[in-house]
Amino acid sequence: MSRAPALARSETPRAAGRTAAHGLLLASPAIFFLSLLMIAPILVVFGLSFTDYSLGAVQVSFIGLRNYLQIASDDRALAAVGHTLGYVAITVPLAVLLGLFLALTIQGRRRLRHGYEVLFFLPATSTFVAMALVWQFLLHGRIGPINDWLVWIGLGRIDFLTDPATALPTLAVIGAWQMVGQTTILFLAGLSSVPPDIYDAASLDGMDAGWDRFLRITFPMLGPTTLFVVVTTTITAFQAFDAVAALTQGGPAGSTETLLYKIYLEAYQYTDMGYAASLSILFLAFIAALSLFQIFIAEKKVHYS
Amino acid sequence: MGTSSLGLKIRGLGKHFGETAVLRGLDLDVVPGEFLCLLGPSGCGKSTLLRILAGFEAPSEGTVETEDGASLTGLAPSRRDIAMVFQNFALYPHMTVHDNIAAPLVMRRLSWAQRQPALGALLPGGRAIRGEISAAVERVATQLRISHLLGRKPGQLSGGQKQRVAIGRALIREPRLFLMDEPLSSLDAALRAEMRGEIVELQRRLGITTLYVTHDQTEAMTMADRIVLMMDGRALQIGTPAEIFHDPRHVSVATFLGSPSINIVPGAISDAGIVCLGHTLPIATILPAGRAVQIGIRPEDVDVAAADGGSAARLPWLARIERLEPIGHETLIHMRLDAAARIVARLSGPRLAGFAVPADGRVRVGFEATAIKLFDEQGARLHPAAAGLDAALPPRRAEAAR
Amino acid sequence: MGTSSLGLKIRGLGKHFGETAVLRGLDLDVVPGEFLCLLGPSGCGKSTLLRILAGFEAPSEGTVETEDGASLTGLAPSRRDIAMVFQNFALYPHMTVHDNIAAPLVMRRLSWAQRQPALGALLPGGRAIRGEISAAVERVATQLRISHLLGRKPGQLSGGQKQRVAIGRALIREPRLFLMDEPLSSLDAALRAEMRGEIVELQRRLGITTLYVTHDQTEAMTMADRIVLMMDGRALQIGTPAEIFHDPRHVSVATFLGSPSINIVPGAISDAGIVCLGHTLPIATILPAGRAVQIGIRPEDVDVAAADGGSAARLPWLARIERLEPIGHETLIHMRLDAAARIVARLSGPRLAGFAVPADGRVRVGFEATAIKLFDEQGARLHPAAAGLDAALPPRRAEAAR
Amino acid sequence: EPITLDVQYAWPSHKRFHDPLAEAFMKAHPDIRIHYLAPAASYTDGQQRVLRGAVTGNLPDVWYSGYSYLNELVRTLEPRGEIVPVSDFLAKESPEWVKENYSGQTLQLGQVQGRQWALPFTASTPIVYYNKDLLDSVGASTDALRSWDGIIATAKKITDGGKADGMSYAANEWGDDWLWQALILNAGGRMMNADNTKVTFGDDSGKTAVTLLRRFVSETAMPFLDEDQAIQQFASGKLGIFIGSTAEVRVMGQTIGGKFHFGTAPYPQPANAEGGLPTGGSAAVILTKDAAKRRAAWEFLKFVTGPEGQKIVVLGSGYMPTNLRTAEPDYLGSFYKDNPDWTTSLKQWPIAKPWFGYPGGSGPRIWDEQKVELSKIMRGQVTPEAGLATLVDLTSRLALSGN
Amino acid sequence: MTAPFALRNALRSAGANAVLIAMAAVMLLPFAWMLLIVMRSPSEIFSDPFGLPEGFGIVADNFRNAFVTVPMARFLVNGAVVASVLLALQLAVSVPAAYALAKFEFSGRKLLFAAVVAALCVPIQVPMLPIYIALAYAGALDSYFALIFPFIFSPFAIFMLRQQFKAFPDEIIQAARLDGFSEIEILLKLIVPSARPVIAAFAVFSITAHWNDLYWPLIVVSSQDMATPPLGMLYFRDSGLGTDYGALMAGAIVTVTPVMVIFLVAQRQFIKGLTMTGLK
Ligand SMILES: Nc1ncnc2c1ncn2[C@@H]1O[C@H](COP(=O)(O)OP(=O)(O)OP(=O)(O)O)[C@@H](O)[C@H]1O
Ligand SMILES: Nc1ncnc2c1ncn2[C@@H]1O[C@H](COP(=O)(O)OP(=O)(O)OP(=O)(O)O)[C@@H](O)[C@H]1O
Ligand SMILES: O=P(O)(O)OC[C@H](O)CO
Ligand SMILES: [Mg+2]
Ligand SMILES: [Mg+2]
Repeated sequence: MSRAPALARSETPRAAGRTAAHGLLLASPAIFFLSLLMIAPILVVFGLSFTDYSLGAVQVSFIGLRNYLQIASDDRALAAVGHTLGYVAITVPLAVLLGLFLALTIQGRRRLRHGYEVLFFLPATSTFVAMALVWQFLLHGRIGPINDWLVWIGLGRIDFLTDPATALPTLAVIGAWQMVGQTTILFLAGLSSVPPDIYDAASLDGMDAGWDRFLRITFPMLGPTTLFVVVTTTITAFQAFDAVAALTQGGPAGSTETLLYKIYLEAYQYTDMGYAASLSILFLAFIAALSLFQIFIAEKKVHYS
Repeated sequence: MGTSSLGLKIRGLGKHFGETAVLRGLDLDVVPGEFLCLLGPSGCGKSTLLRILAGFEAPSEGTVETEDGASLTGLAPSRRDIAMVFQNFALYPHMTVHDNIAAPLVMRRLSWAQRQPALGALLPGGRAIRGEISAAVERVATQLRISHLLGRKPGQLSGGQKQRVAIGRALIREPRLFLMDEPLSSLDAALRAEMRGEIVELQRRLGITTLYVTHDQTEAMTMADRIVLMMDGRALQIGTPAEIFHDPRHVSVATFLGSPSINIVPGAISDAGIVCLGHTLPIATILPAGRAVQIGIRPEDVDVAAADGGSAARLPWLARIERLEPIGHETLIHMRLDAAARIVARLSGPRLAGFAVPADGRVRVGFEATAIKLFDEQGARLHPAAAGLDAALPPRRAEAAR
Repeated sequence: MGTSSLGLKIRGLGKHFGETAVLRGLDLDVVPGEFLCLLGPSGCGKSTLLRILAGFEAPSEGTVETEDGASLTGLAPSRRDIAMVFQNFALYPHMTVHDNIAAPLVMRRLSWAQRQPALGALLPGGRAIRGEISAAVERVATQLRISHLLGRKPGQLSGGQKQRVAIGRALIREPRLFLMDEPLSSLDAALRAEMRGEIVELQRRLGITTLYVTHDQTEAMTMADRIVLMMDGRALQIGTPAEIFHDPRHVSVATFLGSPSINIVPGAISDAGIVCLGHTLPIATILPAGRAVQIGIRPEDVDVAAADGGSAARLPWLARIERLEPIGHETLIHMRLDAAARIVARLSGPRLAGFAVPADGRVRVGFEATAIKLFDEQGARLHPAAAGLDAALPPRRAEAAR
Repeated sequence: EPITLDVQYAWPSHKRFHDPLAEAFMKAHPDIRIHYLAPAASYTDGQQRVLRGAVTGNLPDVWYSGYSYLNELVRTLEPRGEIVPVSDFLAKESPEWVKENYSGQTLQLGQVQGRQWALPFTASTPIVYYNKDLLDSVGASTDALRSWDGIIATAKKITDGGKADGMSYAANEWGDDWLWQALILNAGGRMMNADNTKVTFGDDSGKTAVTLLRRFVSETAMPFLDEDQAIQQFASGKLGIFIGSTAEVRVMGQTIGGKFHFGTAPYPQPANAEGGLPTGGSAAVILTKDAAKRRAAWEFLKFVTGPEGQKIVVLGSGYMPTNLRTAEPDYLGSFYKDNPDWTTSLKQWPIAKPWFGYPGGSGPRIWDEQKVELSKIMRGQVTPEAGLATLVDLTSRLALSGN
Repeated sequence: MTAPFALRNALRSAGANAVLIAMAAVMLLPFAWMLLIVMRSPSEIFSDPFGLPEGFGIVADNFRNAFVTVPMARFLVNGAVVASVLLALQLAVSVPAAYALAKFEFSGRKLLFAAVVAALCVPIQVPMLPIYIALAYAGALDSYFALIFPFIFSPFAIFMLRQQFKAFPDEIIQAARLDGFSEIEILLKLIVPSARPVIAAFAVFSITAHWNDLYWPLIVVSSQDMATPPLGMLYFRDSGLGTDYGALMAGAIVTVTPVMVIFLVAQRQFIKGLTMTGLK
């Protein structure tokens, strides 16, 4: 950045004006890319959703709300919404509760704490497509070791990825497997910001450990962290794609076709961009509504110190 | 109130964190019902002692017993019947003032099932006990003048109000021992002065043994029945405020109390008395001649006069004024005696009025022999008897007004 | 040092943040070379004033000029030739002490290219200038006795050492004006007393105009050439420490200085003098009879004697002792005069020695008529001439020793 | 200076024979360089890439199109002038040469609306893989595999044996409708009528197909596996019978590595003489507009579909050769004699029919919906009859709305 | 009395460790499996996955195959280029913006911050749709540019950094202004060094996300030369036909390892950074 303009501007009467200009200047690249890569595309998607644009088509026509009406009668789209919600409904509680449990258990460890943090975070760093191969093998309905173990302990085989009843929950559990590390570390960060004095005071008051301490002190104090963790895991869960693409391609029997995978198919496999755009808008509306809802509900109950 | 107050016998208490020894063989007897201040510089182990008493830390060595000989060591904090007020209050930020104060009773009086969120309300007895608890909260709140705040959360309270809630939470279950760790340090000066009075009054009324940590000497002096002066993990001196101030047993104690600090000048015993900076104080001692001593003299006991005005006999030393610090009703005069020694005098009232600063800054200083406190080279107090010196003891203060 | 010290003319300075007015038409002349303390309660706008002078904030109205009439408003902070020492020191945390102190010179003397990390060293001239800068740092560090710390980072320093580094960084470029915002407030009491002396001495030696913000009256009283007592965004009184203490122009000023605060009791003018709590002080005034006044009397001017001991003429009021606060060499006596009025006396030295607390706590109190300060109902000082009252002015303090 | 051809193929694992092909070709034609683009994940994916490439001007010079997409590919690219009919080049070759190398049936696979747009490169039909050891253990003979009833009976025995699953016919989890079409075609049906105006598999052929699919599950407790999983399980010796592409013979042999004896048998013969099988595999098309590149591309096509090229392809996979001369002793004649498992597919050439592709680019979408319905039929969630009706309905809706 | 107190604590701690180790074993099972399989020859894999490996020759073979059958090295280079260039650009855009949001008053600041927070919730796949179309028409598909450019704006980076910068003392910034630092120098010499753990935390997030991303490369990459590691894995595996599982696992290990190593190197800073932004 050259110094000349700053000097020139320093002759202006208002010192505050100068720093305001600096602020805008510093933010300008971000504003530019925000507009170019976020706002403009979303507007275009919105516009496209009212057309029958198909990639490469010479002609595009405005078809009003037809794409949106089509969603209402598209069983696969509606099923995809259901699958997405189902996935979220399993992944989020699992990742959050397990993360909370692990964080609480790890918290007291002095020497091993760091090791655990690293171990539990490893799945989050792994490349899903690569790990999908492993999962596919591990979960194989007939020759997978997990099924061997299930049989060995006297339970029946489960066709994890090929039975429409279990495929989505299986993907959701795998999704939670990847997210638990992150929720654990976030909860640990939240726990470390609880002043230790509060725990001392609580132990004098009779909450030495265990359930009372968790229910009355720890959990309420973790309110803001929990809110953050729930919102971010929900958003992440909504966007699950890799697991579907790498493990089931929407099958078996369409049981794992999520909204995002459906958008991918419509846009890039069937090249029906207009319809994909309308589904995208629906998707966006879903996430926005859900995030706002969670924040709204939680803001009322969450304690901020 | 119902419970009997606790006395403590602390013997040889030690605590290390790894290499560093924080407490080193501390002995202390706490009399039931007394208000005991732990005073000492930062890091001397005051908080550590309280935390051991509360049961948050286990001692590395030594024992803590009640006056009837029951050991406290190994007892969980919740079973010690001790209440503590923390420096930063440690209120539960997500609970209302009411719930904060009620917490200790909820945990004690309600059964595990009764205190669970939704279910608990349905169980027999729970409702009645909750009613009793609320009544107790009301009572304590009234006593502390915070009844109107019961619905608020700590975030909505001022420092002084938080302080009272913290005390309320400690009070409600009528503990046998109060621990307070610098409870006033985060308040501003005016509020601190006010709360000082309130805490003392409350303690006198309830008669619960109280250990009060501070490093503010004014607090210790004005509040305590007895002061424990701690340094380096040991109790250096234990006594009433007046004893500690007027009869320090060590130079560190003398230096710690009083602001500005007591002046310490080097001296040596001679046959004629005590030689101090070229002048001999005509004081007879039984100490061997030649022995080096430290002479302590408080700023308010130092006399000053213009060099040409004062009598050389009463004010034997010549000094040069380096700086005057007028602080309202009194003035501190910083003077240099020689290359190595400085001395400070505090003048106020008539002494101040009678003193005019000479143009050249040259003055004479001196002090009454009765006003000095004598320490040996290691800092131990040389007692009047031992030193053959009859130092004036301060006039006894009446405790009547308390 | 090389640069000439700055004087300032501040006229009608105002600053609002949205609705709230923080400064409201402040007028102030700063004499070149003086040590001016801004004293006032929290939130009165002291920091805001400094921040405007430094150029971090633009004033909402009013002007700031140097004594030769050049306007400062609108000049970038870096071009004002002002140095500031912040309350929390604001050292650059990842730079060594040397680099912290050198920073202002590096930024001023080296060109943009010369101060870039690797390249800069290769450019002509850079090396020589860096040498000069290091020499300057050494000089300043020696002066502040921190030469041995130059290689450390701020995290490895004690509070007092950090303080000196912050001063060093301000000193090195020989500014025309020093701004200090409560630089001692985060230090402990002993260090604070020590640094107080050092800063004053340094300022006297360098003669650089200094504006020093504090809300600690001891600091202001002991350090300042002149004190500006600020309240609510205005300068309530400007004067030497003695003037401010002994000749307050407003009851707020009188109350703000002195600890414990001056006693204020209500009174009214009568033909016979001033009626105060049922007793008439035989003081003649030219004020109309019936007019209500506030009578101020400092605790050290309050006389106390046992109820059966003192003379009813000299000590006309009866009071009951509520609390004694012995603080070493002096004792505060809190007394209740009647349902509404309390009074505090401060006894020390012979007055303390001569006073024995009666068993029933009942005492007589009184004070010399010359010791009182009279204020009207709005708090404005009723000056001796106006009130017909010849209040004793304090003995003049010599400034010679400075 | 050498001409470089950008060539794209599907199925990344086929790198195995594409690389040696290019090497051999470049040795023979030093003036032409072959540069492979990233392999498409499947014929479907490749088709989408090529169509997108047409929009964005990023076409490969040569592309091996899946047979079922050839129709749609030509229909889209012809108006843009971005595809050359190979008939132009064939015409310049001597008729004897053509006859010597390509059979009429083979060439027909590369024709769209009577015109030769592509040169068939690979060809496959579904065949039956069996685990000889498992068959022996339940006392079943390979003769039983000639009919569906025999296969079902054998599979049931193996399943009942408890050590392995009987069979896998993973029609509903296949990446495309190949195995599903095989059932229809084999029963003498067809997917749509000749001018693509009506969906026609709702007849007896369809009924036969869905009934069989349901029987696999209800009678042999067939596990639901996708292609990958079925191969894994077969290779691990835990699956008696697997029906899949001839293209897998090579890999199967490698993966099994002699742990058990496996063999191949023909797809059960149709009861009805009109029965056929959809031909899997791909045909090469030339998409470049540059005349010199076109000539070079033709040389490349001739090579890869020639006896030398086909030898490399067949040995690297198990595909049926598309060149008549490949059977000569110089090339694969003796190999086939020594490896009877590899000849099963050759025997099916007579019934190899074109793999039908739906009009209007709706193929992928139709299959995505069909397979869901097939799953329901197989799992018994709907009766085969009702399921078939739904299949016909949804196929009609999607296949006919596009036009 | 000391004994039961201490004993209880020891028991509790041992119990917790047992639970954690069991959980960790479950979580890490896939990694263990990966290591187990890479020590197998193709014929061993399905029949006897738990047997003793035939020897390290197999391991070497599997890794060699991973690099020979697909241009694994090329994928790794692509992944490294994309992840590192992208990280640098994201920081170049986000750091000044976060500084402006944290420490400057300018018109539109609140709006910008609201937009950043809203953008946090926007699934990236939505704006990607038109960006894909635009890149296609610009002929810029299948390039590093296409892989990097759409992600330059990172609301997450701006948000995290802003939280951190807000905690940086104003006084130090003011002192620096008095001392003559320019705004850029304040940012680079004072504020960025203080935010190192947060930058490390973001780096781990960004590198993990983009090294591992499948969605976008799957759409924009058409030539093998541009493929990133996950896409490479996809080419590698295709249908079961070409599956040489040992080599595939070798490829998986090679793909997964770099990010893990980066995480292990940065983990202390990473965890500190997460704790610092504190989620408050
Ligand atoms: N958990 C711990 N680990 C290591 N050292 C500790 C620990 N707790 C306290 N210390 C050290 O023990 C010493 C005494 O601490 P303590 O808190 O008791 O001092 P204090 O007298 O209360 O001081 P202050 O007046 O500053 O509160 C300090 O030097 C402190 O650093
Ligand atoms: N940027 C701002 N926006 C709004 N109000 C402000 C701002 N800066 C200061 N204030 C308000 O202005 C008033 C004066 O602030 P200032 O910091 O000048 O007080 P001060 O006299 O320095 O107090 P202290 O002794 O506590 O430091 C305070 O009430 C403060 O809340
Ligand atoms: O693999 P191919 O070429 O035999 O094609 C047949 C099948 O469609 C593969 O899914
Ligand atoms: Mg402490
Ligand atoms: Mg301030």
